[in-house]
Amino acid sequence: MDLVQLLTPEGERVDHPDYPLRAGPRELRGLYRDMLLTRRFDAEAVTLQRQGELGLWASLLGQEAAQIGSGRATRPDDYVFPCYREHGVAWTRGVDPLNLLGMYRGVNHGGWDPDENNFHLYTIVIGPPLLHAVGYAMGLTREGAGSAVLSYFGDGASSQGDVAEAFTFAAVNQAPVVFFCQNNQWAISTPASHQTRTPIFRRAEGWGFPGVRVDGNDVLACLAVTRSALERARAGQGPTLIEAFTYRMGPHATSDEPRRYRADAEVAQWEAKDPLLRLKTHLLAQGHADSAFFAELAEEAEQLARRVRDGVRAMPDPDPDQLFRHVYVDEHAQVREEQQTYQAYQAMFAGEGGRG
Amino acid sequence: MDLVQLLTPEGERVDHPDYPLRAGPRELRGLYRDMLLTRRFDAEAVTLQRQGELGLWASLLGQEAAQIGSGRATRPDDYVFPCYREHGVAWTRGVDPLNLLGMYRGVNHGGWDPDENNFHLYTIVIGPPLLHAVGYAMGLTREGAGSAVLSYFGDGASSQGDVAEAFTFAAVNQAPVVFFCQNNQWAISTPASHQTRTPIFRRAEGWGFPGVRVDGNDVLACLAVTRSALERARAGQGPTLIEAFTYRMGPHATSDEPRRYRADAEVAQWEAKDPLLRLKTHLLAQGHADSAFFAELAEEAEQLARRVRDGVRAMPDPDPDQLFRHVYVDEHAQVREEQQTYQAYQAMFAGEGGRG
Amino acid sequence: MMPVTPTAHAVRPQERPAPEKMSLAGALNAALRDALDEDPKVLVQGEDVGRLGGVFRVTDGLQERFGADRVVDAPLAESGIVGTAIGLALKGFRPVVEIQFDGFVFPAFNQIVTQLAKMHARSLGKVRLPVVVRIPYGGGIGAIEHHSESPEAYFMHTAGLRVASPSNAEDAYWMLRQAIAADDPVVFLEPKRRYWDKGEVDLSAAPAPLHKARVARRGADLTLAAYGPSVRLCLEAAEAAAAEGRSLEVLDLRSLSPLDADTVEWSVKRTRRLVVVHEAPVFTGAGAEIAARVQERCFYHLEAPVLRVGGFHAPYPPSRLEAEYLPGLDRVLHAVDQSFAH
Amino acid sequence: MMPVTPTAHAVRPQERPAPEKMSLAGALNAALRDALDEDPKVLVQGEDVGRLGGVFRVTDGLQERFGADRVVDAPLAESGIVGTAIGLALKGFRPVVEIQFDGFVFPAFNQIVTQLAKMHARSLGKVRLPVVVRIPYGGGIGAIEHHSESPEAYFMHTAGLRVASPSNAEDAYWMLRQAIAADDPVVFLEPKRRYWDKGEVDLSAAPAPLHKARVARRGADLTLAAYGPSVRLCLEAAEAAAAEGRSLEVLDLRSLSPLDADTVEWSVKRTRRLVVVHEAPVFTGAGAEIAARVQERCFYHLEAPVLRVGGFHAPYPPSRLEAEYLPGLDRVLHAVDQSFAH
Ligand SMILES: Cc1ncc(C[n+]2csc(CCOP(=O)(O)OP(=O)(O)O)c2C)c(N)n1
Ligand SMILES: Cc1ncc(C[n+]2csc(CCOP(=O)(O)OP(=O)(O)O)c2C)c(N)n1
Ligand SMILES: [Mg+2]
Ligand SMILES: [Mg+2]
Repeated sequence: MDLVQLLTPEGERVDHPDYPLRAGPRELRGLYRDMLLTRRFDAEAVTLQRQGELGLWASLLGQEAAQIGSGRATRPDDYVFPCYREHGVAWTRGVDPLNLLGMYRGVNHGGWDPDENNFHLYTIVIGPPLLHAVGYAMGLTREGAGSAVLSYFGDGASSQGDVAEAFTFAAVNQAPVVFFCQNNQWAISTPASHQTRTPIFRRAEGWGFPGVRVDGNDVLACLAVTRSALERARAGQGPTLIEAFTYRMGPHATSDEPRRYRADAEVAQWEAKDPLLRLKTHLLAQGHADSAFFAELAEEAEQLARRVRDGVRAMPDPDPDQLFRHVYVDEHAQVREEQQTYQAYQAMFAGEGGRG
Repeated sequence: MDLVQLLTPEGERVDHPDYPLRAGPRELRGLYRDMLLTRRFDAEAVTLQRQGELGLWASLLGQEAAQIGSGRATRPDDYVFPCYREHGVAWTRGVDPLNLLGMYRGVNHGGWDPDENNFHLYTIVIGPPLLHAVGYAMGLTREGAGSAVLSYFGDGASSQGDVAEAFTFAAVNQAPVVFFCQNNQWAISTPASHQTRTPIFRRAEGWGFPGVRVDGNDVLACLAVTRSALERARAGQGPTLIEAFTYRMGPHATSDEPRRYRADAEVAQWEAKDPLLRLKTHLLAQGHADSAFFAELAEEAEQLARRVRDGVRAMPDPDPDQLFRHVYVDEHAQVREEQQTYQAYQAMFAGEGGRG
Repeated sequence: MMPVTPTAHAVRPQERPAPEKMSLAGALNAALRDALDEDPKVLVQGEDVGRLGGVFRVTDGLQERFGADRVVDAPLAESGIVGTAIGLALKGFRPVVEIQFDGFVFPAFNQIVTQLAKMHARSLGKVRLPVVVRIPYGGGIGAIEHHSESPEAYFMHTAGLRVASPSNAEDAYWMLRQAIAADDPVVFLEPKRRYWDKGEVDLSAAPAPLHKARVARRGADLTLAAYGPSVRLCLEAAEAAAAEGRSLEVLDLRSLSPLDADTVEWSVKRTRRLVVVHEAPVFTGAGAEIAARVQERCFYHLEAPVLRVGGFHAPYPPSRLEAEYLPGLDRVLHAVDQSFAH
Repeated sequence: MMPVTPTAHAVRPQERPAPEKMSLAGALNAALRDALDEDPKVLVQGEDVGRLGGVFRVTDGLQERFGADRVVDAPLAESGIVGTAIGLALKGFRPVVEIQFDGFVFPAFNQIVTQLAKMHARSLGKVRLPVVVRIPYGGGIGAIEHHSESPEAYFMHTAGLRVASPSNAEDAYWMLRQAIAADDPVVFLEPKRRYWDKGEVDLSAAPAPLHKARVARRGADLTLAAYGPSVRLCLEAAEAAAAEGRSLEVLDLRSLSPLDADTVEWSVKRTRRLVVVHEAPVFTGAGAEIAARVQERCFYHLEAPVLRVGGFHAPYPPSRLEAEYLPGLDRVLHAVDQSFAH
């Protein structure tokens, strides 16, 4: 199987002719830091969900390398379209982790300004955002901007018709977009083998653009392959499909019970390929990082977790008037009428403390 | 370009290692007869439309070989899912041509019994029938039937998400279905190059089943390639995608003005590849048919045209009660109520001859 | 007019013991199990319905019992799920497909509206598509976006579909059996926040045909019409109103297409007041049709206009606002007050 | 209540000559031309809109004039057309997409309902999607299946969308300009059987804001409310009724979401009778919402129930039956008679 790898599970650096990568100790430590902080943040979110602070959480555990590697390949002027699990990518874009928690807490449906970090809102419906990404890329071309778009999806998502249409529009428009599939082997309880009989990256051939499979637990390979694809896109050479072969170590979301459908042995097997572990081994073996670095990082992670914990707990419940406020940009008679009725209704009970 | 051909535009028989075909004079004459009668029927329909007997007609002119070749590859127990232009395929399934005209006349939306000839209703919406074909094929597998399904679509249709989903369901279920794309180069005014940058048959690779491009104006190649794919399907080896490279010689439909978007020279170029001409040349050169054969056939074609003409003119307008009759199998209060109101309303005017 | 029972097909209840206590989800599971058991042509297809037993466990244990060929874990593609179900129905199967959540039915909308709903008419009656599209719907479970919607009006407006929604365990069992037995396509809306509500299920006989409304509580002064998740709410409102001396009748519509307007008319002509309650946005929702129909049929009987209580003309909000968005006890009682104010 | 004009954006009519006579399709073409001309961010995308100029020639000549990058012949995939338009809007463009016929909007339904309609609210107002979805709709042109449908109710019920439909050339021009200028997504329904109707178009000023209804004919005895293709029908009915001494008021609703219920109320409170006419099936259609709203607002003014005339609860029939299916002059006048019989 053609799997691009630059760092083995044992932490050894290997070369790939198509994807040369020069990454110095600082950059390597930076990538490790990204992955560790993301993992810590993610774990905190799981805890917060258990404590009832969040309604749900979709953990990225195991996918840190795929997300940090690809996310770090972007430039500030690039634009990213995530699904709902791209917490690591958000991190690389500078999105405040607290922003990601709002929708899982139930105080908003996202609600950050996508243009602030060129990181679009999470989208729950599977399929649509890939077409948004392509449309955005078509816009970039029309503006003569030399930027690119990075669009995430999953192995399950690969079955949606919208994904194929996105490939079509991207191909015929030679749009500067990179499709990044995190094949984490599972779509809730459905194994990737129920979605496709061939490696997903091979889909690209049929549309006439390159497809490549990369070790999704190898942050360096993910970085190099995505960087190369983004450069291709920016240079006007059109789309690329990247399949990052990785694994969802946790449940689909906190509500899920993965033991109903997959064996512990499979999970254990993937634990050996842990994306953080291999980079840590490498850093230590090469003398690129010492125990002080890891200790400081652990402390930074705890600080992050604390900030997130406190931040979430302090998140106010939304103002009910928000129900009406952003349905339309401009005045809409039915919304106005319902808003007024609602306000009058609320006012009725204002003194009473009764029906509300 | 890898294009399977067994009969050149000059009428010469050539061999292809993967698609041996033994076709004696009788079979060859039969194929020619099928194509000629289909073409004559089609021309009559165009005339009937001009005379106002039909509201619209979608001519298959130029695609006779693709349709007759593939249609004649089916067995009676196979099942066919057409779009709206598969008049030649319908002919090979034994569907009365008059049945095809009902919807274009506006007296029904199809309305034949698909199970009578294992030929499904024409479907106007582009995309959905491919999934119906796959579902039917999944049903065949479950019944242990050794039959296959043949599903038609166009170059334009290849862009629809449903088509990709059909490939996915077919692949993961190893369903006994053959996808037959008539790439006639145009989707109304949109050239195939606006749908895809690669030959359509190559899509199949990404799903892990074979794709093949065949000369769509070569009835023998279409027959051989489709026969082989159907056999593969019946043997439980899963789907195949066939792209028949052909040309829509006429307008998209009678309402269309192709001169707005394509050059006469292009049309002329394809005239030289006429599917009937090349088989006729071959039949004559090989002495498989004489002028008496062609004269008789011409007479048969005129008879068919007459029968169709008379049949269409005699087609009664539908009974208004048909509006209500088949919305549901079982009683439905709103339909019943509207039907009764409508009948009472009609009765009001029955004597009057007034408002109706 | 005499209501007619939909053609009963393959509903042959076996001999069974006295009423059992089940959750609504459990009753649905039992209905699927019995349907799969009795008719080899019944199939279940959906995302995660097999090994996992569905995200709500409604299909729990079915794949184990009936095999992966009859309880099918489908690829993640709703158009494909419904589209292949249509093909399976053309081959003589009776597929029951699951859409994982209300908000994910829209990728299948084209197949449902242009194909599933129309093929019987298109074929002049020669083709039948006995497909059931099960959709857990409605809010109140604290979920994220697209997991709490009420899309019933889209389906009501689509001729060729039947639309039904049970409100309790017994109806859940029997209405699903009837939906599977029906030769028409049925959009079967399951009130997900009532999945865990328990009730008695008499497995020996169906309480009523699929298309009939049910009087859930008799009353004299005003009619509350609801379906699915809102029936329990209306019963609670009737209870509360009774304490204030008002006698509210509660209708459980059960079927939305057809709509049992006869029963609504019969009730309103007695009570002379009607409030319709549903979770879906009021604007061009089911309540609009009920109001339009009732003001026509009961023009001289109504003491007050038909009032509607439902969702706002806004996307379903984040869960911390859903209590404000959804009709609650107080909003229902307020509408009752308003009706009596006339 | 004071109606508020939607934010006027980029509608800067240049100096132009006196009213021109144009067909409705011609007016739409002029509106697209002027919008493309005035704002470089405006794009047109659809199947066959470029070289062919659209199957109805509404986009005739635009690609030649503005180039293939601004008038884009898209692949045959409606979800892709709307989905990429959303992406273009996110990048700051104002795409106007064409759905070739009413019946082909359903593959795009998921993008329209779950994305286009909801993204502004989802982003708490940070994202705006000024996308116009143009759909030639309605029957009466003798077409085959899926080419004559009226899907407006689906879009009305979807919060976040504006829905509008012009009935004449002048409105066609101005309403399309306003729709393109609006910062909300607009489903713009074009009455295809009126494409060839000619009318005066005053290019110097808009007759009314997008969301306002218009009194198409003043009358005293009964109100006919309609939109799009049915307005002309209602005017003909009013003319016929006048001969019998009945004075019918005709409202052209123009906008369906928002619905200008104020104007309807104002009219009905004078005439005391209302008949709503549209081509779409009556069941859970636009007329249901209008009836429900009017019986609530005008309860004490109505002399008769609000009546609805429209399509049947059946798929749009083959064209040789469409005259029976569509509301015609006689069915409208019959409803008027029925109203007066109360
Ligand atoms: C259109 C649609 N259908 C169904 C769902 C419900 N759903 C949420 S996540 C999921 C599985 C997604 O799998 P994959 O694409 O592999 O992404 P992953 O969750 O593994 O990151 C499903 C079925 C959805 N969100 N959208
Ligand atoms: C979903 C859908 N969108 C649009 C149309 C309108 N339409 C009818 S035929 C056609 C072109 C089809 O091209 P192709 O698939 O190549 O088939 P061909 O007509 O060439 O046989 C279009 C756009 C349709 N029928 N269905
Ligand atoms: Mg996955
Ligand atoms: Mg074509």
